[in-house]
Amino acid sequence: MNYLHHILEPRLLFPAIGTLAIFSLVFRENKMYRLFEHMFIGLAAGYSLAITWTDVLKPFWWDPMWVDGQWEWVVIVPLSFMFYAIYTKKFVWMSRLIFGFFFGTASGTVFRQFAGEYIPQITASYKNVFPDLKHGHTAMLASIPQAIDNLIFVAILLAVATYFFFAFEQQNKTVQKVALSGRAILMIALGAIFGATIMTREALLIDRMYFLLHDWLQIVHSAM
Amino acid sequence: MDPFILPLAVSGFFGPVHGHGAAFFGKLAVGIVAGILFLVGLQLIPTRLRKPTIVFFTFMGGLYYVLDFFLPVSRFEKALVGQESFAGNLLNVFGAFAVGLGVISLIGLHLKTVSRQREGWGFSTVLIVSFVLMAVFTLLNAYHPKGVIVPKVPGLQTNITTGDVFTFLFQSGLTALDSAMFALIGFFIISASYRAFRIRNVEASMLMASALIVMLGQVSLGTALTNFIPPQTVWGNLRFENLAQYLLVDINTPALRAVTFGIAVGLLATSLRLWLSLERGVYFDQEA
Amino acid sequence: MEFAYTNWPVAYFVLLISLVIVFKVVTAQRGKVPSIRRIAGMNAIDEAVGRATEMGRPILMVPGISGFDIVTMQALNIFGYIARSVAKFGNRCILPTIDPVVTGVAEEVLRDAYQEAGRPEMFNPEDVRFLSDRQFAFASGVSGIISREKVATSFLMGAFFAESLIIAEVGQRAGAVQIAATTQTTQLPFLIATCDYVLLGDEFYAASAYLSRNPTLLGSIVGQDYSKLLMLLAVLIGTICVTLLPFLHNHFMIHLLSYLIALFKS
Amino acid sequence: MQRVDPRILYVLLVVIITVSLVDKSFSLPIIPAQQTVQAYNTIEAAGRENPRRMAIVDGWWSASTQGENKWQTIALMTQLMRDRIPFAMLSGDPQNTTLMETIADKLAQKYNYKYGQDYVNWGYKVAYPQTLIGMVQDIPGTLKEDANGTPMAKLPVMNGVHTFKDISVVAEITPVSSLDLWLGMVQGVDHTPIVYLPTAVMAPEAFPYLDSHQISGMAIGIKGAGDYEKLLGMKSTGTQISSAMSLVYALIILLIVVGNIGYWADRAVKAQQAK
Repeated sequence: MNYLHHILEPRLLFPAIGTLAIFSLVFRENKMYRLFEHMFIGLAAGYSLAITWTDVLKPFWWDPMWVDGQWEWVVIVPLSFMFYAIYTKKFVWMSRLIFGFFFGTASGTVFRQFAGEYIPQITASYKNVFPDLKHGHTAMLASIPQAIDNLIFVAILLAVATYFFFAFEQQNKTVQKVALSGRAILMIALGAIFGATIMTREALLIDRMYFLLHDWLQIVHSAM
Repeated sequence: MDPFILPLAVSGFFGPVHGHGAAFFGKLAVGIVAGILFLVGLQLIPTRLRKPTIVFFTFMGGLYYVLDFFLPVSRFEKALVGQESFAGNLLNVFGAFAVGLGVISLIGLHLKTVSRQREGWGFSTVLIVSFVLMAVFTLLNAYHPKGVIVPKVPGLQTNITTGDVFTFLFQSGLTALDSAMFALIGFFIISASYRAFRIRNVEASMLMASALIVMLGQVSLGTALTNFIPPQTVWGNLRFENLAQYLLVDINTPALRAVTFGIAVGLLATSLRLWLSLERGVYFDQEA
Repeated sequence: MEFAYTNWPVAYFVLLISLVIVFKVVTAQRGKVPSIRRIAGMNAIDEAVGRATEMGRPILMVPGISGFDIVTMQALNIFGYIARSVAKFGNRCILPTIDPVVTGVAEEVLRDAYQEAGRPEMFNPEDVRFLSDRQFAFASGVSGIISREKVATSFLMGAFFAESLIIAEVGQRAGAVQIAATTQTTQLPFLIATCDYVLLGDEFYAASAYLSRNPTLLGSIVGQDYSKLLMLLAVLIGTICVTLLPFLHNHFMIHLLSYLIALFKS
Repeated sequence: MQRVDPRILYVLLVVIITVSLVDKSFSLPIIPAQQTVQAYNTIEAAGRENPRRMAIVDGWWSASTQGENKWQTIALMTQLMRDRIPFAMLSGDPQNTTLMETIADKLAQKYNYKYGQDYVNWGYKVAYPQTLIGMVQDIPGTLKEDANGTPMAKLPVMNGVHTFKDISVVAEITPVSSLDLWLGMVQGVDHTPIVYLPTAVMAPEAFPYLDSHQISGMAIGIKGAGDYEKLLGMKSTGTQISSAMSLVYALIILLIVVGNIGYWADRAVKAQQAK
């Protein structure tokens, strides 16, 4: 009985069954999975609806309007009708207007993103591709591997980039060769990512198994 | 004061109203009427001018951020940089009002399924119930976390509060299912690698080779295989962990950076086309 | 004069790139329509759509999980073109979304597509479904749809993250033909492992031009190529400067090169 | 042979993990990776030079990555307590501060560490970068009080701790790119040694810093935790999970080999039939 106690403890039992139900998807889509899938989506939707109020609307709309008296905020209410105009025939074009406006803002922010996120990657690619000759023999020898690495870096960057030109005619045999080798190098890079990701992903699975075996069933006992 | 309301803000009329007197509600009414008038005004625009109107508003939407990026701070401090957080909030709030679109789409579909007793309506009921429960208790938890749901009875150590119910729904429900779903990848990555890493062609074999090396560089098995190589010599570079590091750092970085350049430019180009309505894409090309 | 983006050369560089793209777009609209190289996987689209119709099963379109932004819009654009041929075949598209606004836009994109194909009656608003704004809840919902609706073809295009493997592997198991494209390079290996065709990198942005063959988009692609060329030139110049610097004695040259290097340092 | 039903693979996977978790006696030989040894030695050195100088354990992980980071944290704190190095916990994630304190409190009983005397929880900082900038100038002045609201002055462990010059080593346990802050503001300024314990996916970004000695060691993911326990001469959950991981890897590698053999066998057969 004492043994059953922790197994029947709702705060362990429920997530445990949920975990098993979700895992069962790997064998076949089944009623248990479907049940918890629907529960999952319901909970998620309920949560996001609630925090839309608590985290966005209350602090940034309701309080400024109702508490601080910035009554202009109320204008948004009628204007937000434009979102829901898609459900009408007569006003549907207004939804295009508001969506257009939002995609306009999304586009506007991209300039800064481009400057802040991507330009630095250009500057980060400035590499010294020649060994250091000024500080004596040993310094030169020491700097050779780095120089070679940097040379390889630039070469790979250019080769891969070559593959991604679409409009320029790639009739030239050498260009084609470079582009193809670029694609091949890209595959090596992607393979490396694949390999590097496995551990973190499996760690998550093992952690869930640990929850089932240690926390719930308590057939695994640990130092902690 | 916000620039979107700035022009008239000068006159006291648009200043904040304190207390919830007639003045306050009067102005709320004014605001709502103004909004409705704006909508009516839009509807009065002749059909052939609707497309240009959409183009105009799309442009205006982007304009603020573009100016904010390109114009000198010194001159436009207040009007631009000073307003970034306000603009952000305004868009968040406005966007938040669209949340109904999601709810209508999701809950609407499942309500229909239930009402018409379509196949699987039982599941839809579960979805709706858990939706309502979660929404209600998240709000209750935000306002009265200590509110009592089930009073203390024999067999219960303490009484159950709204906070407890929320914690259960959130921790044992949402969070648990989240991590369970995430953990599925642990299964799928196995079958994916089993299928993917066949030496069908040069590319596949390269993908496989580098993945294998990196994997071996991460576990004792790999370390064991190349442990005979003294780490400090030149040959030390051939130890799996070092090969893996070489692939992940010296090959990966330039290769992915080249890809990123393309993606960055594509992003910029697409936003330009959208912002300036150069797009002859499906959506914005429609005669509204 | 101080600039909003304090590093003004960067601002000018962005401006330059933007102008190049716009210029190419405009010249293309004026009738100088360029051609672009074939993109592996694009040709498979019609075939995949046809197959689904023969099997009498629906087609799945997932526009990524990055909410309403440019990447998603591009994905919806591609889907718009695909949906036209789907509509011609008289088949269904199921389009799950992770964002309310995207739900609205997607609904209109598909409605338009079916309208243009002259099959408005074929479009069912219920097929555009907002599932969840939560990554893995969304993934679980999409997996459910794939298994239950017996999807025959699925297009995964946009910004995908860890969930890409879940969605693609479930699709693979359901025997769907899968064509994917993502801006998240770290997800490419998993899509390559599970999908039949994968568009790499900015092939995602070239796809709509390739499908539509319309001048604006083709012109834009040319502009993008020139812009990429500019960025690579910047890298080369920078590299040459950094390499030459130690060997220079002429002060003017040193200053010039240091300036060129500093140009983009933000 | 090459068309093995994936479900069989999944069953294999579950069995492997279960066995290696349930059977305590079971564990594969662990050979610590270079960078883990470096990390371990850095802490050892700190303990030798001046055992009473404080170390900082900076955590950014939450429940979602505890599969890796929890065991790293346990191993690291065990070493600190074994070497009697006083330490402070700092969190860049709201969940993290409770998770880390629970671990510390549990271990404290075993190594009779006293809160406030041998270790302290500085808590979760919302404006993390600003806090760090402030700490570079004056640690107690910036933090004012610990996670439980006790003023710094009232905590014996804080005696003589003013700036990062008084900190012997910083351990960064994280699933996100939080390292840069510390490199720029702390390591760059006071050359405080930093050991890095990231999740496996985060590791690649950090290798360059390892080569440039900006970080003095790195224990990567669950393998790092296992290595660490090996170096500590203990055999706990980290070791078990680590060897579970090794087995999973072995399975994958085996599958790749088998898959290829099967694939080529099939092709050979088909070639035969073609003739």
